[in-house]
Amino acid sequence: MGERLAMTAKISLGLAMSGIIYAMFLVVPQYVGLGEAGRIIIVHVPTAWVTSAAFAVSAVFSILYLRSRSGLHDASAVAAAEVGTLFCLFATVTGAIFAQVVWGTFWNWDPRETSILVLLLIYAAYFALRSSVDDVPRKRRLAAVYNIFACVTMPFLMFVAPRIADSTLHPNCAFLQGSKCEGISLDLNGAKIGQLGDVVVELKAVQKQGDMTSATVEVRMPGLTDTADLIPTFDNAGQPADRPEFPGQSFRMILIEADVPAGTARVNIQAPGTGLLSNQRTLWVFMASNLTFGFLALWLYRIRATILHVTSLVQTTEAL
Amino acid sequence: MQVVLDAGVAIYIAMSVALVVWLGVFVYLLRIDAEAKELKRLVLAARLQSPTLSSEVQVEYRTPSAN
Amino acid sequence: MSKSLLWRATKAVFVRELRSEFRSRQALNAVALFAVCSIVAVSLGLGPLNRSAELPLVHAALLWIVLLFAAFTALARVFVVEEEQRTAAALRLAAPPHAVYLGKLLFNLLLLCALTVLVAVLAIVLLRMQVRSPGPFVVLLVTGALGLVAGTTLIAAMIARAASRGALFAVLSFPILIPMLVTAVRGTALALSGTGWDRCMAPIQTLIAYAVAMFVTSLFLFAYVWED
Amino acid sequence: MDAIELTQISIDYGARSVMANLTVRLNRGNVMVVTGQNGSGKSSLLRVVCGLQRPSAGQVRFIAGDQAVAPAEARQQIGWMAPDLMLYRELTGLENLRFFADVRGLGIPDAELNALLERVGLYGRGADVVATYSSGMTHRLRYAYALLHRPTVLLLDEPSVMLDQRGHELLEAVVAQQRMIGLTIIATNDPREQRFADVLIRLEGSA
Repeated sequence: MGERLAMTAKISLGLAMSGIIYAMFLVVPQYVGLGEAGRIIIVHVPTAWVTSAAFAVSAVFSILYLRSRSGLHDASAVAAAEVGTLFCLFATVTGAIFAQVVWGTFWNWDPRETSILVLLLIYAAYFALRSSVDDVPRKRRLAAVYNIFACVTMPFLMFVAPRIADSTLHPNCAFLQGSKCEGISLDLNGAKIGQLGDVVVELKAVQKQGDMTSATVEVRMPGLTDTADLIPTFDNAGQPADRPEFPGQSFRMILIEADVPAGTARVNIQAPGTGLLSNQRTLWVFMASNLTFGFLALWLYRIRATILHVTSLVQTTEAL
Repeated sequence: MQVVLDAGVAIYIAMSVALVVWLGVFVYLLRIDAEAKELKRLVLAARLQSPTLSSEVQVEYRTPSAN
Repeated sequence: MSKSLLWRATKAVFVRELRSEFRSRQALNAVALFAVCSIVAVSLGLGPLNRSAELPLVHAALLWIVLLFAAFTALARVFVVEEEQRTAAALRLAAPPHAVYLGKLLFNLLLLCALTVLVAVLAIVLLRMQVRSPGPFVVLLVTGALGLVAGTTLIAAMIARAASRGALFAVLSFPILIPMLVTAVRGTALALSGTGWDRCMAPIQTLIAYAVAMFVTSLFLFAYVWED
Repeated sequence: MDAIELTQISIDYGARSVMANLTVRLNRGNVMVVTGQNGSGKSSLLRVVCGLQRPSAGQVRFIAGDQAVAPAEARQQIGWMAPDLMLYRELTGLENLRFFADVRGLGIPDAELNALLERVGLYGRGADVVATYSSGMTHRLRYAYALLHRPTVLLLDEPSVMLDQRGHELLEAVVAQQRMIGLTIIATNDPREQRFADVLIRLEGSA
């Protein structure tokens, strides 16, 4: 009975994923400004979610291991970390492709890009640690300790990363803890220089032209490949008007606030892709995709944990 | 070649490629899953068959007070 | 274990490290040479830098990179030597684990502070680094050193019995230190460019919070690392 | 400490089992001798008893009166020495003893430490750094390390392996005194030392 149920679940998963792939290409409508590349979010975002969940599960099993010293808990922690790393790589690659096509850059040191890179480094270190300790109980113990220790630094990353960049190209800022995403304030009489993503911006002037307010901002692209003066404006109603494009990129600068007498201006990045999920069809496919990728990760994790546990049983005389 | 790169056709081709890749991965996973189950069954059976090691330790109490 | 006993044992571990270091001077010599070499290499390689708005950031990044790699060479020693000279078992049996951790943490902190002073002075002299807000600069260096030591001492204990320790120490420490490093570099750049206390407080607070979090977590986890 | 109970102790290294299901009890005043060829797990057993190694299965219980003693507390009652126990080479013998007394939270006056050095046969050498000691002297210093805190549980691994005839007399004196204050476990293959045994354990060592 259980066997048959498990088989049915697996077949359903196979069909569901095929459905997601079909829907991703042929059901989800094109989003204006993103082209066909916008479809990638149907796999990109769910894999990123699964990554975070897998790492949380791995840390929990590491704590359990330190309490129980059971090989099963260790195998589960490793399996979860491996599945997490696999999905993390997938999310990074799909994200970088999307960013190149839509934003004009593979890598932007966007807060989420930074944190996922650190996550990859942490788990690379986790596996390096495991391979350089021979004694099995010690290997398991040290790996569990490192997993927990690394987990404690994650909140700091979330806290620090938005300060690395005061803005993000990713939509849905609210999911990013501690992030303001309100752009960066520049002051002619104080901090003139700031950073949006990895672009250095320097405020040159703030001026009133008729019923528009404009700011002159010099932008220096990473590696000083390009520098340019951008002049975003906003109108009397307080809405951004002219949105000049960054040199060589496909995202734009907007002016959110400006105070001519004080000499201050607040500017931000605006990237295409915001508001993608407001389409009903896209939203439903996206939800189904989250669910399907979640179950796929669960299945992978179960297989891997079983194999790891059985292998460790052969290598040690540990009790069942 | 022109037909393949045509916008209307390309998306069907991309979808087919993705589907084929997924089906390949899926079949592979099904096989690995079955093999892992079988492996686990074999290992557990082997463990149950081989009795736990008999103690090869001899303990000798020499003075009465020691026991 | 009462508090005074723990403190006494901690002090004993710390003083023992100091005494051994004074007799051999292995750590100090190696680290001081490392710091001098890297600062000289950087100064010669870069030549005179143009004065620009980004100069403080360049200086701050160089300063912390030198400190980071010097720390990688120096801070694992406290545990590696115990394993190499096989004194760890004697210590494990006699000393409470927390005292071992605290004593070695204090020693590492002292070593890193000495190193920081050396690197900062060399950078000022050889790199012509200008410190426009000395107060925040010193506090940022101290809190940064605290974070660096709190984040690496547990890892030093972990790698002491692993293969290829030196490389592993850097590989394991780096991801843990990223939040702290980024904050320290940005904060130090602010202090170098003459920003006052008010805007330097945010990075200082972040560094202190980081150091405290790493310290408390290490205290909880150290017994698991040290147990055999 | 009135007794030690080992229950169902097993020690494995990977898939290799060195010891399976050892159950034994040792009472105050008695000496247990563990013998067996190299690799049979003598040293491992002693390390398990003093808590330097986790057994793969089973447990070690320390009993005072009829109460079990917590492992952390028991650790303060254990003295252990082994040929692979090393003390700090760059410190003097006396500094080593003072350090280990301090980390145990004991305030032992210098006169007492010197008396201990004299007892183990290192009289007058306390001010020399350990790096200058011969292997026999280093071994004598290990006795001092193990006896420093007057342990009620004394674990001696190969106690006379590097010592001369006078070293054997030292061992006899130490064991005789330990019978009065607690219990002793010796791991050795020396027939002279097997005579101390109230309980003798022979480890065959499995392939």
